[in-house]
Amino acid sequence: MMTLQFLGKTLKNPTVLASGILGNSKDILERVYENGCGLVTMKSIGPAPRDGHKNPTVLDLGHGMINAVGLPSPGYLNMENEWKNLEQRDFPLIASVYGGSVREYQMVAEFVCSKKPDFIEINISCPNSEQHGMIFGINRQSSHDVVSAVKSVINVPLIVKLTPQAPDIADIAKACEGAGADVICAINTAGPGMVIDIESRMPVLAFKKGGLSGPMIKPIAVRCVFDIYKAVNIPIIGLGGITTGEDAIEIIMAGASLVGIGSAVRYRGIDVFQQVADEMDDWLSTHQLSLKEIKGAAHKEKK
Amino acid sequence: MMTLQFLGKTLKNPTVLASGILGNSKDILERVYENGCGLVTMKSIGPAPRDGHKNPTVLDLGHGMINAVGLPSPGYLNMENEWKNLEQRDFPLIASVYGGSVREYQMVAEFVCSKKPDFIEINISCPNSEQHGMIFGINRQSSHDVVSAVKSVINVPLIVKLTPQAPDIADIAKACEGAGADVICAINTAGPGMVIDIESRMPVLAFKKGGLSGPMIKPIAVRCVFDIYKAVNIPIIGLGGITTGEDAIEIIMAGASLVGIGSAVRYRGIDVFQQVADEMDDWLSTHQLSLKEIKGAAHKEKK
Amino acid sequence: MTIPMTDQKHIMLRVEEKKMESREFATLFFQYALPFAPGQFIMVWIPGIDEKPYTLSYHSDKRFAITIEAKGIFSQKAVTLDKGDLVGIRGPFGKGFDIKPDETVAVVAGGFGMAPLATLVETLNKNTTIIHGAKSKAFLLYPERFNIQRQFCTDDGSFGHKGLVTDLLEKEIASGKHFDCVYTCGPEIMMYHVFTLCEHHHIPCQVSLERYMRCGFGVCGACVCGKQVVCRDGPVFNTDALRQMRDFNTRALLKSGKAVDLTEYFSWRCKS
Amino acid sequence: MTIPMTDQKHIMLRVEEKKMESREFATLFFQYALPFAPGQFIMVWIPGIDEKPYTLSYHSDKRFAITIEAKGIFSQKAVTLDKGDLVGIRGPFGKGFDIKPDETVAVVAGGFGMAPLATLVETLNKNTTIIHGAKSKAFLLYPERFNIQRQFCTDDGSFGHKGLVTDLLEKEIASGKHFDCVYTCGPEIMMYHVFTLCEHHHIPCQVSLERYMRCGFGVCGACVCGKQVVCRDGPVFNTDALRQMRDFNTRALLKSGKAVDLTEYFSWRCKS
Ligand SMILES: Cc1cc2nc3c(=O)[nH]c(=O)nc-3n(C[C@H](O)[C@H](O)[C@H](O)COP(=O)(O)OP(=O)(O)OC[C@H]3O[C@@H](n4cnc5c(N)ncnc54)[C@H](O)[C@@H]3O)c2cc1C
Ligand SMILES: Cc1cc2nc3c(=O)[nH]c(=O)nc-3n(C[C@H](O)[C@H](O)[C@H](O)COP(=O)(O)OP(=O)(O)OC[C@H]3O[C@@H](n4cnc5c(N)ncnc54)[C@H](O)[C@@H]3O)c2cc1C
Ligand SMILES: Cc1cc2nc3c(=O)[nH]c(=O)nc-3n(C[C@H](O)[C@H](O)[C@H](O)COP(=O)(O)O)c2cc1C
Ligand SMILES: Cc1cc2nc3c(=O)[nH]c(=O)nc-3n(C[C@H](O)[C@H](O)[C@H](O)COP(=O)(O)O)c2cc1C
Ligand code: FES
Ligand code: FES
Repeated sequence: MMTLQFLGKTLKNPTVLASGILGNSKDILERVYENGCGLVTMKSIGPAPRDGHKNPTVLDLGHGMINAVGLPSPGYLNMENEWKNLEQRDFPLIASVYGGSVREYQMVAEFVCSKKPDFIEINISCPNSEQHGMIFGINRQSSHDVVSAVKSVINVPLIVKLTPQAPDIADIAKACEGAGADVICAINTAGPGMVIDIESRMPVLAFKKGGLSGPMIKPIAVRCVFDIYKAVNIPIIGLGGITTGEDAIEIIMAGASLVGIGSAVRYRGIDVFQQVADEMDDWLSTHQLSLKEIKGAAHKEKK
Repeated sequence: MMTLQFLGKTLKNPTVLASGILGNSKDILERVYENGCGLVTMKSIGPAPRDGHKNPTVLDLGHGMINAVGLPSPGYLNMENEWKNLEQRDFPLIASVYGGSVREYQMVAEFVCSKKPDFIEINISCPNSEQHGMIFGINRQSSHDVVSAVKSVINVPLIVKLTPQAPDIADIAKACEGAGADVICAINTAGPGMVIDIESRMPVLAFKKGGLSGPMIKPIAVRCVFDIYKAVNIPIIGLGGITTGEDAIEIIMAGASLVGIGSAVRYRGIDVFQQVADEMDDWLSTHQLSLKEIKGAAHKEKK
Repeated sequence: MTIPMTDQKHIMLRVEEKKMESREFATLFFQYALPFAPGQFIMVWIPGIDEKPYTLSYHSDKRFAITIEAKGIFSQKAVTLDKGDLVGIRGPFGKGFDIKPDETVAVVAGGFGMAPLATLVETLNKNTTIIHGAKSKAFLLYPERFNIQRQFCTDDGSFGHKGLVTDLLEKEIASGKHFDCVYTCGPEIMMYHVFTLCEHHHIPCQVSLERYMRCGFGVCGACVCGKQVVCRDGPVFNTDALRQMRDFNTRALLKSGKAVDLTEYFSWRCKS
Repeated sequence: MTIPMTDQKHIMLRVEEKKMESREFATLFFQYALPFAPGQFIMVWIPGIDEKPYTLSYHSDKRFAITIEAKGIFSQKAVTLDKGDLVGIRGPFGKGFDIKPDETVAVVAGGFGMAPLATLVETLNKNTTIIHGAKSKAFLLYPERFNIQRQFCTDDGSFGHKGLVTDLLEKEIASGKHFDCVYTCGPEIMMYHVFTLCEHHHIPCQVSLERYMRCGFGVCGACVCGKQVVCRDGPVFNTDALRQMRDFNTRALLKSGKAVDLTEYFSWRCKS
């Protein structure tokens, strides 16, 4: 009943595994898929091998988490085995990529595209590296440039992942749409934040600052999707704190077509995807509504 | 033991009532003071009478709240009785002001200054009005302009209250310091966020979007204070999610001199000020430390 | 240290039953088990319209009701709601009446003030004196409710005694009847006179106040009255609190936060 | 729907006592009541250094300990910690051993693998067979602990049998001894051989795996091993899981997330 078409692909339901959550290998992506996920995303792939930051890198604050994993990546040229494994897959896949310059984004995306993922996502929104990602996502022009550069070298739909740190995220989304983006993914982690341990008088994260995720950022994610939906005509993957079927319905009413899930894996287990999909299904049938009917329903004025 | 000097005023402890929390009249400000608060702030005063938004305006999300009260104000010219009452006060007072233009900020602040508050705070960071406040606080130049305009017409110390929505809050703080600000207050509400009720398919807040406060924004507040402390030499009032003595110690270690408390009034009652002050006192004496010694202690590198 | 915090998202409910008490009073019933003590209130949100505080006028383990008088935009909309319509509620908020069993008490309601007092009356013993006044007969809420008899009065004499509730209360006291406590709700000026009368006779008093509200939980300051926060410290206040409350019967804040005298306050409320 | 969520901030503890087990092994004791089941682990943060997973090697209602082998930067720092030094812990995380009372079991430890097994051993009956091997005598952890006798072996013959733990286990099985379960921890290659031996003899097996970890609670993906998430589904895995785990004894992820064979993995671990 939840099966849907998304840019030419058939998805069994609208749940999406967020990038950086588990997605380190084909085996685990497959398990996530088997646990009810409609579309899985790989951990973001970078231009060169990178270890990420020292621990602590991920903390649970109770109402969400803070992380500064720091974009670890084998580097796009060092993943041949993984790509070989993924060739055999029977599930739809988003490959997420990042870079330190427009040229790097382009280089990585072009190469990754040759490995035939179903979608490519560019992460222009990660707060956890001094050089990578976010700087692009808070500026209209640089967002436009990186999107159009990547778009010109790939032949699968392009998803652009945005940061809520942009002073006007809808404006950035519009710039991305203008540059050829096929989908907007919102949001990456919020903040950034910092947690100081008062006994040792030290920031707990080794990188000091980290991005916030999980339930506490859901209102920010909903607002961003709401704003973006008003501004663009391409579909939106809504994520940020989605933990239950009701959360999923909420962000779809804000305007999302698909619903990303990350931190909730911590709170409900790896089968959170099936749980959320079932809860959505229940809610929709109780209300005798379809996904289509509720998309953007919170916009009384438009569409 | 906690008594401290702050820009020439003696405060009984470092707790500050955040603007917009209760501060609607002398009587209630006095009660907050009697309940242990070191320094109280009035609700932000605007250039003209303003009702604020329709309800719902304030919601508790459990790990914090969301509000779009919308800067209600009698308008600076319609508060004579209140000023008369406040003349008699025996507690230190911050008057918070906002405007829709540099000229309005200046006009309101100049008038308010004649009523002899101990400090004037300018709120250049409120997300809950289309025309007021936040626009100034996310831009270096406009922050500078409003601060120097206000500074030139008042003769009490000037506090500038910033928004975490600024892409680089430390940079804004520096601009304000350069323009003559005596104190930075960080942070105003975060986000903004939105909560949609899925049964009615409506954003719950009448203004749709609202600012986030309370425990969930504490990591953002701590990060902002940490960044600002590195950038400026004027004192900082740290606020955002401070609920316990340990929270207060944490934001002081990030670099705050005083500690603002707002939403915690909801979670612990009006005597939260006394509770937090006592808890700080306990922590400090257990650790045989003074406020001075822990200020900025999380900055191993500096100061 | 962990501070317990609970989500206060609206509970969305559909009107289960509607009863028109008169042309201007409607009672809306909801099937929901809400923990509640007489005197507490909830915030009622009509999506797309506004959100206002209401006390429960009926309460059981399984359902509750609010009774609304059609006045301004919100309440006029509220009385047109019907079975199946959706409202959101938050709460209950505030502190209710301090009820001591076996006391001999009087309940004094002014017109619509009977709504917040109704659930209180249902906990009281037969020995209770109830005085209920209104402009005219049509404004005497729940004429058939309660199994304790009421003394009625109206301004126009259309029902019961012609005159004020304080007349009747004074008569009771003069007749030698002893009251351990007087509970009252109604127009603030009426409550003030009840309070003054009680003070004169050294009778403890509990009044239920009303102010413009936003948050309902003691943060926004919209409802402050003297040093009291009506939504959290009240809405019910006792003699000790009232004696020190300099805004009682004198001042209230408009929506803008402007403090005005009560006449201006109510004329503002009339306009919107 | 409300999902229960609990804060996982570090619990900051000071070392209460330190015991050098040998030049390279130190046990740090902490006074804190930590809920814990044998096989679970905690994340240990040394402020300013790093944070790594450790199993508890001692556990009671009042205190617990971790035993650390000095290897890389972190563990070398950890063994120099002393009474009064501050560490932060998070956890416990993961699923421990599935323990069924009254079974006849064998515990097979390879060198340092005795640390995670020690609290398990303390719950087992006298009938348990314990086989403990190491490079040489100095690497045989807790030589005097437990009131169940151990069979020892070393690579160099410096203590007990000269040879491998699998030699001793095979001998026990050959002698006709029946085991309901074999628990093992040690180098992955050793655990693999123990598992293979058990498979051959149809004995259920539980092994405790180790992978690089970040979050400890199943989110970041650093520790994935085949379809399993070591920090959350494990670190203890049973026969059913091991049969399907294609990375067992073959592949592990480096810190960068790169999947490499185990030899490369351990040589990377040696460098840092
Ligand atoms: C704790 C609490 C409990 C309440 N319980 C109830 C209840 O059970 N039932 C109920 O109907 N209302 C109750 N109210 C009042 C309710 O919240 C609304 O104010 C009322 O329904 C009018 O709302 P409105 O928006 O329609 O009118 P408004 O737009 O606010 O005002 C229009 C009309 O309201 C009248 N009015 C408003 N406030 C007052 C006042 N304080 N005194 C006299 N007249 C006034 C004016 O005379 C005018 O006719 C309660 C208020 C509080 C604070
Ligand atoms: C669930 C779990 C429980 C653990 N429990 C304990 C424990 O109780 N006590 C304890 O000392 N350690 C334990 N570890 C290992 C511990 O987390 C660290 O990896 C170890 O202390 C080395 O850390 P390091 O940073 O000092 O060394 P690294 O910098 O990680 O590596 C340097 C050295 O470590 C050795 N090494 C690291 N990992 C392995 C490995 N997988 N196999 C063989 N050699 C390896 C290398 O040979 C090299 O000498 C556990 C790990 C996990 C995942
Ligand atoms: C531990 C962790 C690692 C993450 N790594 C990435 C990443 O590599 N690339 C990326 O685009 N987003 C990354 N994110 C962000 C998530 O994909 C997601 O946008 C964010 O966590 C909000 O969703 P959530 O609240 O459901 O977790 C990471 C998040 C977490 C918690
Ligand atoms: C209901 C409410 C009203 C507020 N009104 C104002 C205001 O008028 N002026 C202002 O500068 N900040 C206002 N704020 C922001 C607070 O002063 C404070 O910066 C913010 O809530 C973060 O602190 P907290 O987490 O302790 O609440 C308001 C906050 C809330 C919750
Ligand atoms: S309504 Fe907000 S303080 Fe009472
Ligand atoms: S350590 Fe993060 S998933 Fe296991």
